[in-house]
Amino acid sequence: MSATLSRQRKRIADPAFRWFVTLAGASVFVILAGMVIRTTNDAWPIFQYQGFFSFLTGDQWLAGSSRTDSDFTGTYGAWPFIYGTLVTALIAIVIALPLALCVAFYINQLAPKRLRNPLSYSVEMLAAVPSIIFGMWGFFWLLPNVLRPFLEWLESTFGWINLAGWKPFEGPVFGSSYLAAGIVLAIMILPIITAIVREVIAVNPVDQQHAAYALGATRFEVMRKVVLPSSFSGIVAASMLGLGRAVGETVAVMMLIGSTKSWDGSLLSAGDSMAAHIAARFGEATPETTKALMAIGVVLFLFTMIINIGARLLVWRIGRVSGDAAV
Amino acid sequence: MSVFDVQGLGVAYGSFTAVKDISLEIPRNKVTALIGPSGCGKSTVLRCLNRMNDLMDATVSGKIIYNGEDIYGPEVDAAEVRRRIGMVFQRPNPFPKSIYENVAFGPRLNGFKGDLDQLVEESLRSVALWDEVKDKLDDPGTALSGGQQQRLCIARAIAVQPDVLLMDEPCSALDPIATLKIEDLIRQLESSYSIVIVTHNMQQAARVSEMTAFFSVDIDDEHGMRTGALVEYDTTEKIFNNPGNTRTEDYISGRFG
Amino acid sequence: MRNWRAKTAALVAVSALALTACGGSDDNGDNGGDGTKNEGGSSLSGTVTGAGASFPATVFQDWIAAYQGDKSGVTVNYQSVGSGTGVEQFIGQSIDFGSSEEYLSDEALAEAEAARGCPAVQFPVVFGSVAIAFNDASLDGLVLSPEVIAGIYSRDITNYNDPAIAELNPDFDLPDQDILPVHRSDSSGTTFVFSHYLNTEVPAWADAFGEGKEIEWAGDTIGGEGNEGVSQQISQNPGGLGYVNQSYALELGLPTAQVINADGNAIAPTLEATTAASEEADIPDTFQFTINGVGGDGYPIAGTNFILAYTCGYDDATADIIKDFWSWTLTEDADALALELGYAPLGADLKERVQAQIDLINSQA
Amino acid sequence: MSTTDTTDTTAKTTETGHRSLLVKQGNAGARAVKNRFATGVLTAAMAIAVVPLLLIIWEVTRRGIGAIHWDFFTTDEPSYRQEGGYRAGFVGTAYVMGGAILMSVPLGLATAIYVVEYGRETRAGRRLSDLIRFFTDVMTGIPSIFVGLFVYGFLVSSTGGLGQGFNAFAGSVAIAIIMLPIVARSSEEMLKLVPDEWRNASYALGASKSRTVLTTVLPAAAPGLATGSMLAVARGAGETAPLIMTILGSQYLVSSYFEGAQGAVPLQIYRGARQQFEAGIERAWGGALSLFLLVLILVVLARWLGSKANKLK
Repeated sequence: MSATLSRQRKRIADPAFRWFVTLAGASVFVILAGMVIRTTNDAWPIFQYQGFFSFLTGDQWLAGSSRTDSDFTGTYGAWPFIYGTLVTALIAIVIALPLALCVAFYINQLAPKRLRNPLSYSVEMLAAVPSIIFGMWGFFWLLPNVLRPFLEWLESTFGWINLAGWKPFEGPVFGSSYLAAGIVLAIMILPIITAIVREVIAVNPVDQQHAAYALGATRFEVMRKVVLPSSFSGIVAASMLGLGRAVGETVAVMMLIGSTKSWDGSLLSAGDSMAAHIAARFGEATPETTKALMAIGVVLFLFTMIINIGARLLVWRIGRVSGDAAV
Repeated sequence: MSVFDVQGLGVAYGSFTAVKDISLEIPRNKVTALIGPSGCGKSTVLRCLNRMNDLMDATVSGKIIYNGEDIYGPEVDAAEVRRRIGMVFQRPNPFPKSIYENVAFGPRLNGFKGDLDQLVEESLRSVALWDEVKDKLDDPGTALSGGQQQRLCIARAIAVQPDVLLMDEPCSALDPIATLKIEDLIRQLESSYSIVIVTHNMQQAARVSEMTAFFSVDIDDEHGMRTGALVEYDTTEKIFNNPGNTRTEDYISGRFG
Repeated sequence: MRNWRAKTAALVAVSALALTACGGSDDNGDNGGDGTKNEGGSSLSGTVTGAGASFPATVFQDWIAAYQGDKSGVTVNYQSVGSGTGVEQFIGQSIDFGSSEEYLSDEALAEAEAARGCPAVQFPVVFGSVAIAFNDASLDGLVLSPEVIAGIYSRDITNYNDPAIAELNPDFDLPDQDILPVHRSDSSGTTFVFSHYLNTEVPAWADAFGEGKEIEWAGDTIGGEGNEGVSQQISQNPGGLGYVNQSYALELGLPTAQVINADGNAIAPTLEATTAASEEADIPDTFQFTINGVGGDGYPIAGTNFILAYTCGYDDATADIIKDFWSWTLTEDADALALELGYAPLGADLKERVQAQIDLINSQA
Repeated sequence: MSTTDTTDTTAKTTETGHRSLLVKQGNAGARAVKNRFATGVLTAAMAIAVVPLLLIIWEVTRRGIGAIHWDFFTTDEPSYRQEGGYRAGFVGTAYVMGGAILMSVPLGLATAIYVVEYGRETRAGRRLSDLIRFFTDVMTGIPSIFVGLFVYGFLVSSTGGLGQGFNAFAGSVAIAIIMLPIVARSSEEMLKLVPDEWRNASYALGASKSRTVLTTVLPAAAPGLATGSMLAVARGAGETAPLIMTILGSQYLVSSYFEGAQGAVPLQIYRGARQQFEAGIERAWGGALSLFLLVLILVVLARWLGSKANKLK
């Protein structure tokens, strides 16, 4: 009697558990779809009013004050913010990725054994430090003490550079700038990327490294030709996570980018990013502006999608070539 | 004429002394087997012969004279040592690359300038793998069977044309048939290479080697220390038929406790 | 060290004076009413939540702390999330009261009424001003006219030795220094007060930039996030010039400009000047007003803050706290705190009118 | 290349007539130089990376240490210029994080269980797993401010939303959405590490799939799962932007979870750093320091659990 009962319970429990975890898995879609539908729905009147393409490419942003879904009075060209997001995130990843790779390899391959654990603990801890702390430190300490002199030096030394009309280091120097925000973002995402890359190369089979050493490979060659290729997908994933954080970072960028609604080729000039603009304007937004900010949010979301899809394709393509087992 | 002259070798990992006071001469172009119970330090000694122990933060004392030079000499580059003294590991460890690239890996590193295709073919032929894989050189090396993988690893090691081959229990992960094939291969390679093999399989040592070194563990109950030591080193025939030491005899005859 | 301590001390003295000045006319009317309310207040308990403008946040915070000090069980939670959010959340019913530098338009009032089912009330509670601050301490007291300020922010005037500035400051040894105008990068009531001032005083500004909580700034100006961000930008950039909340400039002891008002007087951003400005304002019955054309001794870049509440829909406990708290902010204790922090309290007449509005809260329940 | 010398063999042979180990063959010299150069670069990179991070720790500690004393944790902050502490923020953060953990950890764990244990069974399941994995990656990259906007529109706002108003629950939902993909992805990696032999052993004893997962796989992976969740908690606890739109903030202790605006440490830091009074600014740095220490504790705890996991293996 009790045996059949428990068997019965088992027969119910097993499918029930299966349904539960399947639903949980599907919840990701529900939440994501909910977010997309809800925000797109809110942003829709703005896209209709402005035109999606001109929303992306227009470089004038004037918030309007309509209280309804019609009679909009603003002009919504989000290009300056899109540009600012791209430039700062790019600066961040260009600085942080090579450094992160070096640091991860240093910790994993070069550091004295007894230092490895403390070092990787520290990296992990720093990866979890709230971005507001990076923002405060960047703005109150790094900007006046280090970045300003550095940017001034850049301007006076490389200000003349002119690449077919593009002057990356043209003055004047205000301190707050794309470059300042990018550098602080780089410092912020460095431990994030390092932590993951370190973990990825730590699980790289020691057997294979030893095989390469036994063939007379130098330490550098082992890293370059054995560890690096088979960690490729992990490194891409780490970079994408870092890039995602850089693209979506709000508080730190808001404090350092200088927030102007114009855009400029010079890395030393002030600009604005999508996430920072949303956060800075949300507090005083009229209903019309709120919809326009939602529209920026939707574009930001599309960005994350594109980055992730791009990463997937990259991992898949190069993974095939390099024989990366993790693909 | 010996290829290695090991003099008073001791290895410690941190405060743990793995082996101490090992001295033996390893003959050229012969197969030398290192046998003994687990923990006796035979693999540790093997890994010293091409400085693989450097990777494990081992402290090495004593000398290992290779062709008249101490491989732990201050000017000596470990990578150079390993280029001359190849190694095959316990578990087959091909790179996650194609069969061809696995074999070509070492020569490419060394800036090999000759006909790489030919070198790959020769290497694979000398481990009797060529006929099995010649039509699928682009397949991943990891797709081969365990025995094939191990032969691929041997091919990879000899493709850099080393002087010595070290083998760390090369058959322990293989089935009996694959094991026999590897043993055949070892005997064939003997004419061109000096081979040092670590094995826990005494029959294997008896089958493939001319010289055998028997290691055992010295247990210091007072300090709870277990240190590997060389008990006896002689021709394989003598070790197996007429050992000079009772510990060797106990081990060979299976009475070891 | 900063010299704000000294300034605060001076300020307290000033506020004491101001109190005795306006206290006389205040005694008879309101205090009696407040007395009865406070007796009822001893039985108050609960939490009310308000949100909105950051412009008066400093004084609101101290008011709440002082008000709650002798009333256990009562919590007034005010968050300075920005007046836009304050208004929207007020209309959206997610908070009990809102606050904004800009009065609610008839359209917004209608929307609020439709959402709640009864009219909303709005009333001013405090005045404040916006100071022009410099990087260079030697410029403290520099005289600027609205035209010059507009010229600086539209980048027509780019150097401190510009003839237009020199003309206003014959006694100043003006440095040859490029001006870097700093503005708020977040949308804010401070920007509204500042741009509203230029918009009403300088036609060229009105044509090019207009007014608002955020406007399209000229190129080569730079933004700072919050008052803190602006003051950091000012202090980090030689030649930096920016506008900040007066209470902020006072606390940090920033060097500030004197601004020429409608009567042609150069006025420093002091408390008396702000109080004077508030008395200049002509306030309609609807309380839909801005402070324009300040003359006399009044500092011209001044603004106010409106509290938004409903005439129905609160439970009794909540309504009692809202009414009791805002009535309390009209008392002398509250005035003293406001003055200490660099805000000007309402005059006696205005207080009576505001009390009438407060009494309307939840009256249609 | 300059060190390459194969002609001058007489001087470079050993007594036994062999080529000396000191003679670099072919490209060996260049390779050794490259190796040394790379070692230098890596070490320099490490130094460059460590400096700013040390500076951050130093600055946060220097400016924040003065604010941290007993009162900091037991009193509220009535006004920035007066004495006070971050009690409201700590309690609020505990409320918000408690709810967020209860929502995100079971859901994320179940998602990972689906992907690893059930999704591999069928073709359709594999495709669904791939999609789930892809979209969790997308979710990881979603800016937190976007999550805040969504939860505000969905739960808080009464114009078009559910009109719940600001409360700790809305904050929990937002933080849970941010934590969910982190928990799901890290749990997935941990579950994958459990060897199939263990699962098979459990099946061999007649256990059902759900029983195998619950009694064999999960306990085996538990320390690793805890590590992933801790790191997600560390990430969630520091979020600022979405909280502005969901819990609003409060300087005073709020005891209700579903009623009324709630405070949080990051919000108090954010507002405290933006105003003019020294005391409030110092407390903001103190808040930053305590957040930093909280993260430190979580990471050390996670690592400790992780090392226990390694010992099990």
